[in-house]
Amino acid sequence: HARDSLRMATTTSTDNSGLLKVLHPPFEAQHDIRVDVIAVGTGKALRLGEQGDVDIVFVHAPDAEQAFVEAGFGVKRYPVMHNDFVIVGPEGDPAGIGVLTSASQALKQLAESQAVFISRGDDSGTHKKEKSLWNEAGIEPGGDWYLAVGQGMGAVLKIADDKGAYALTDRGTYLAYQDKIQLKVVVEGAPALFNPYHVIMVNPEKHPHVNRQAAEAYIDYIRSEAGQLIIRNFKVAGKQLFHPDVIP
Amino acid sequence: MTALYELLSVQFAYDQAMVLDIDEFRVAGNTITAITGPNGCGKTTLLNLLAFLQLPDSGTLNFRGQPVNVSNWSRLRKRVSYVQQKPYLLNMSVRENVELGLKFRNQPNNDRRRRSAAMLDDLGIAHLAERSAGELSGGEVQKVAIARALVLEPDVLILDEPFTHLDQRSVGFFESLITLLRDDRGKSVVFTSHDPIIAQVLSDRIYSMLNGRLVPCAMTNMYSGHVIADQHLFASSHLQIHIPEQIQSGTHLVIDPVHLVLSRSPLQSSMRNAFQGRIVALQEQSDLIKVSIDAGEHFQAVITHEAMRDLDIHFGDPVWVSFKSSAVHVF
Amino acid sequence: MTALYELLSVQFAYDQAMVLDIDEFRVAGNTITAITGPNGCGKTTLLNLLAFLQLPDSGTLNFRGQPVNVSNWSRLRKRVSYVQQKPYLLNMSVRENVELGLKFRNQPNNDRRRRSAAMLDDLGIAHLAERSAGELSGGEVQKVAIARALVLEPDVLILDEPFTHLDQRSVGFFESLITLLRDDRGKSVVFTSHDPIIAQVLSDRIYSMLNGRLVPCAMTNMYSGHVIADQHLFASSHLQIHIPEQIQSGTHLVIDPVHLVLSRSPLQSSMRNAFQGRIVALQEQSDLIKVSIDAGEHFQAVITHEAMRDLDIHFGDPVWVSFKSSAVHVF
Amino acid sequence: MDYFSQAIAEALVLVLSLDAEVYTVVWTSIYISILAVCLAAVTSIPLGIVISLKSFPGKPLLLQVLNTLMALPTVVVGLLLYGLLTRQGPLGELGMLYTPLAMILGQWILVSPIICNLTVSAVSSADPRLHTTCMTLGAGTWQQGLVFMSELRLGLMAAVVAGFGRAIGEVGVAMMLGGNIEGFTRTMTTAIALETSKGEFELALALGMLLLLVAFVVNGFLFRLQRKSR
Amino acid sequence: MDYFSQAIAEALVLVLSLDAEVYTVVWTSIYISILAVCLAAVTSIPLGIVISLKSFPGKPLLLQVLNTLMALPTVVVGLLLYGLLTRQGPLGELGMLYTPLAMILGQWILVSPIICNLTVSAVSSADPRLHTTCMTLGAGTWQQGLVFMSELRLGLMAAVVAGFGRAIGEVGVAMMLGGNIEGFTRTMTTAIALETSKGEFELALALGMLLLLVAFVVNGFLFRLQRKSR
Ligand SMILES: Nc1ncnc2c1ncn2[C@@H]1O[C@H](COP(=O)(O)OP(=O)(O)OP(=O)(O)O)[C@@H](O)[C@H]1O
Ligand SMILES: Nc1ncnc2c1ncn2[C@@H]1O[C@H](COP(=O)(O)OP(=O)(O)OP(=O)(O)O)[C@@H](O)[C@H]1O
Ligand SMILES: [Mg+2]
Ligand SMILES: [Mg+2]
Repeated sequence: HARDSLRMATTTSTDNSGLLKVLHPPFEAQHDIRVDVIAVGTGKALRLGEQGDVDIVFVHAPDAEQAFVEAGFGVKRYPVMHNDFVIVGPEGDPAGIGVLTSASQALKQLAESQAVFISRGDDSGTHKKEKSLWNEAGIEPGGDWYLAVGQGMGAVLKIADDKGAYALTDRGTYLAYQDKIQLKVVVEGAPALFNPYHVIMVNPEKHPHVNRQAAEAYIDYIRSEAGQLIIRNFKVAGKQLFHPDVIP
Repeated sequence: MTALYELLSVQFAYDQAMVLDIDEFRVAGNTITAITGPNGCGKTTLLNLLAFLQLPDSGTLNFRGQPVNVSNWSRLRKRVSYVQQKPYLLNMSVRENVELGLKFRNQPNNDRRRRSAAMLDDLGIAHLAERSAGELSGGEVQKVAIARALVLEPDVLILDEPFTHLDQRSVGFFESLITLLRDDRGKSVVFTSHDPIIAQVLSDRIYSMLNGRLVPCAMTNMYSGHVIADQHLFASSHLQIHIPEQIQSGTHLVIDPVHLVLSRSPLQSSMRNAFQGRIVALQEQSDLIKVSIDAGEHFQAVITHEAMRDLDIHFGDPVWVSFKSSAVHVF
Repeated sequence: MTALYELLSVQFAYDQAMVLDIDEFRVAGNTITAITGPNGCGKTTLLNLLAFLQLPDSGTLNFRGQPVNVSNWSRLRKRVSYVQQKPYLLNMSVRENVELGLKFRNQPNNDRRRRSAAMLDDLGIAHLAERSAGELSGGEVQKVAIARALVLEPDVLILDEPFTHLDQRSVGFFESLITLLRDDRGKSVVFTSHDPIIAQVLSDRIYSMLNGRLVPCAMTNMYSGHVIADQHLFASSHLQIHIPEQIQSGTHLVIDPVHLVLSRSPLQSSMRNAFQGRIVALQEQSDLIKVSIDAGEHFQAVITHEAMRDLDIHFGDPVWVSFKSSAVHVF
Repeated sequence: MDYFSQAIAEALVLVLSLDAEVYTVVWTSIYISILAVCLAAVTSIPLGIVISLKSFPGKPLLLQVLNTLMALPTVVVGLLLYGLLTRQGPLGELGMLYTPLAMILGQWILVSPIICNLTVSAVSSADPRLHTTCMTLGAGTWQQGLVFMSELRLGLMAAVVAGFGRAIGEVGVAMMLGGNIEGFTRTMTTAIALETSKGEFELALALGMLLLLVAFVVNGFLFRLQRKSR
Repeated sequence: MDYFSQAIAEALVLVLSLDAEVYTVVWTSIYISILAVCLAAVTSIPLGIVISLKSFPGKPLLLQVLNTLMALPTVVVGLLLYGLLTRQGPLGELGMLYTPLAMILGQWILVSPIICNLTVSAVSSADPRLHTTCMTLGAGTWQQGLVFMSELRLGLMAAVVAGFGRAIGEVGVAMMLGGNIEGFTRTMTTAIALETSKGEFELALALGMLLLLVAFVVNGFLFRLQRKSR
């Protein structure tokens, strides 16, 4: 492929939402750069950056990102957008957590009622968020009611649906799966459920072959007015999925 | 009594090539039948039919008066044993090979053991019982295959060139065994052989095959040549033989040894064919003597000891061979 | 001149069982050597050594004076052709099978074509050339295997029971072909056969094998029994035969047919053995006559036409058979 | 080569620690794949023998279809069975989804074409006299099948070993139908996939080595079985 | 059965629409797996023949190892090659990661044990006289190998078909080493995995059907090739 290319590692949820499909073509046309998207789990995406196999990473795991940059693998984190996590559960909310406004309170109640909870269990951004919520609630989850399935978000929703269980999910994936499952949002809007996305260029000093020019152009683009507007206008099932961080 | 086998207008072809074309062929029960003929004439194919491995393309194949077809042939197969021309032993021990047919007939284990051991003993290969079938010599394989067929004590035994790879002692043993099966056990045997002497000595009936057709006589006196139609003669490379008037064509001529008449001087008789030759071999065979005469072509005649004495003929003597034109087959 | 093959103190075993135990065995060039012996005596194993398919466990195997070993045997293999006891045809056409060895020798394509076509023509199987090897009769397979070996025009031809499955006409043809190879082309042939007559007629030398040991004579007059040591006698089921004093044990006794002396009355001579019998078969064989005598055991002697005339013996006549005790082999 | 040496070190730790969790995962892998392969062998070897011995119209087509089924991606098998076993699906009432049983079913479907095809190939390559010998000895259909199995045991064992390799090494079915539930349906392969997605490549590789070790032991066992049956 | 009928409908749409994107994905799958299988056949068939004809110390062990390698999970092959091809790895400079070449390499490693083992099994099941006949006719090592290939073509074709099924149906290598980059390294299987993770199960299943269709056509082609070579 003769064209210049930019390799980006991102999380499956970002790619699956379909956002990148509308976000990238204007950039690719403008700079004559092809963006090769490698969609994997958050942990793997950061690892690929660490190894220098990609030029840029686009993920949502603030603590891990922090560590990534501090270790010198990445140059700088740029906020791009955010959305939120929600807790979903079976219709009728048998555990009765919907009335609570604090996410950790809701989880605490779940644990007490022994309602089945499906965990990603894969160290992904979502899983890390879940763990921090349990931490806040002062609970070490475990037992028959707590199933760690080690799979992607979609699969977790399917399993939760099959078992009539609760789960923590990003809103994007939930919207994508909404038609296929019976689960309903039971807890949302709590500040703890904030889900920010950052883009990080892999450190060219560590990995000299990193396509610095393209990566910088991309960061500029995604944080430009044009890029941010595309993010704001992107809708799934008539609903806005992501909220841009640079423009209001 | 109905015949054991009856084949009427049977034809069989591989792909396009017609391999069997038999007008009429019957095998009587409690007899030994030999089939000889040149390579590729169809002997094995015929035996495959008799062993119910294949069905004729057309015509009728009856076994004990019952037509053979796909619905009954697998049942009928249990009444015959077939030693194929190149027997296949399974990759197990000799004993297990011999017991296989008994196992298929659900014989109890100890019965199988006893019968296979006895059979291996009879055939002088008891020492091979626990050997793996892959570690046998050519003749040993042949013996095991014969044992595997015999142990089933079938009504009919079908053997395709059973004496190949066997040493002389074993050939002699199997010859007497086959005779014994007919005489003492009332069994029937059909076998093929390229050895005309074995065929002659052993069988009640000999058939010769050529190009898929059966001729009911030995191949011993067979000559190739052509028919000179308007003179009612058959010209072989060395002789001209009178043949029946109705025969118009053919490339082979056969005379049954028993129809040959020997004499010290030419005979005044109705026999149209008479040739002078010299005795080049004499061989005692059961109660008979086989005489070979070189008269341009080689003739083989079979006579009794008394006839031999009366005629007073000796090895190397000149002798006349005569036969009727109706004693010949042309095909 | 060095011998073609020379085997000295050669032993060979499968697993534990000793199968070959040969003190000394030489094959001269430009000769035909026949090997006979009962099933499982080791004939095929010996031929495997001669064809360089296997090496002796111990002892020396020389080919034209050169020791055979793993470093040169694959090269030497190109100088011999071997028709195995149960030849394997590859799953391709008959012509391709026959051409295979030539292909391995990198003969050009048109040369291969020409030679294979000529060979198939010679053996009378030209019509099979394009047939698939899987669709042949038993005898046809044998002919193709022989053709595949002959087309290579090797110095040495090794044939394991080459006449099995062949019809009489083909046997005759191959017999003359083998003689021709020796007489006109200076080739050597080693073959095995269970037919003592073929072995006798065809070969310059006959070896008999028993339990892995080679005895340089025909198996024709072989008797089993036991040695009565202190009396220097060998007792077969029907006769007691004088043997050399030094022989202490053995279960088989063999007498070479040429050492048998025939007479109308008992001879006053140094020959310790003399038995009376009756002539039961006479057979002309090239320039000689084979005489079978029944004297309790069957003896086969070979005499000239003149001897026959002088003796004035006839079929059925009583006759005396005499031989020296040193003419027997016991083992 | 830090990557590989670290993986080897982690593999050693895994094997030596005898961690109960690791043990559960290994055992789940083993019993599920062995049961699936047994099921596939019992169904597909006889089927393969029958197919290759009988001649019927459409046989070449059937063989081509069987060959094609060897290309079934594991995920597709997972999707197919998911469609049947999901709560909404025709067999949803059974509640089999996300259980070892569902995984066994899926691997059975996955492995059957492999064993069936290789059986057909073994039978077709067999000496044609095997069939006629059985017939002349009067074997019934079942008896003949047993003889073929014993006679072709080398080829059939290769088929079973190939099938076992496929089963224990596959991840799509285990993931889709088992759900990778810790302590219940997590197998070595789903654990590998999980660690890979976490970016724990060395640990994943170490698990892969463990898996090969397990397969090695099972194959050794199969070999011994085969040699005994001689 | 809405699920399945919808999947079939989507499969029809996929096939009939002749969408350039779908076409690219199909073509990527085909050429990568065919090249990988050719590579594996060329290397592993001769290897398998040599292994089974020679006897040497450690042969049973080697055979057991080869059997074990059939259990290699695709992801593990991916991880192994990743360790070599990553920028930090020994071959990182080549920049082969996330290219079709890396996928071909990975599938080659994946398929080779299968073809090699099935070759060994075919040779071991062959009539022992095949070997001695070659020797008596004076075949050199290479010539003998060629004869074996032609004589055992049935069994070897089964090995190649099994290998092809494995290659075109696998996803781990394609995902790890190809990266599922749209228009470049996306194959039918990675597309199926992607759609599955998106929850587009019907579309994923439809892609699976398309894959089987493609495999069916390729196998038909192989069959014709084999019949011609008779
Ligand atoms: N499977 C087959 N397909 C096609 N032709 C065949 C097949 N088997 C045999 N033939 C042909 O049919 C003819 C008869 O074969 P058959 O085996 O019956 O001969 P045969 O008399 O037994 O010969 P032989 O004495 O050599 O054993 C031969 O010309 C042979 O080439
Ligand atoms: N592969 C083998 N493994 C073990 N023993 C064998 C093997 N092949 C042959 N034998 C044994 O070695 C002995 C000699 O066998 P060989 O084949 O040389 O005999 P033969 O003289 O050719 O017999 P035949 O006349 O039956 O062909 C026999 O006892 C046989 O059982
Ligand atoms: Mg025949
Ligand atoms: Mg032999």
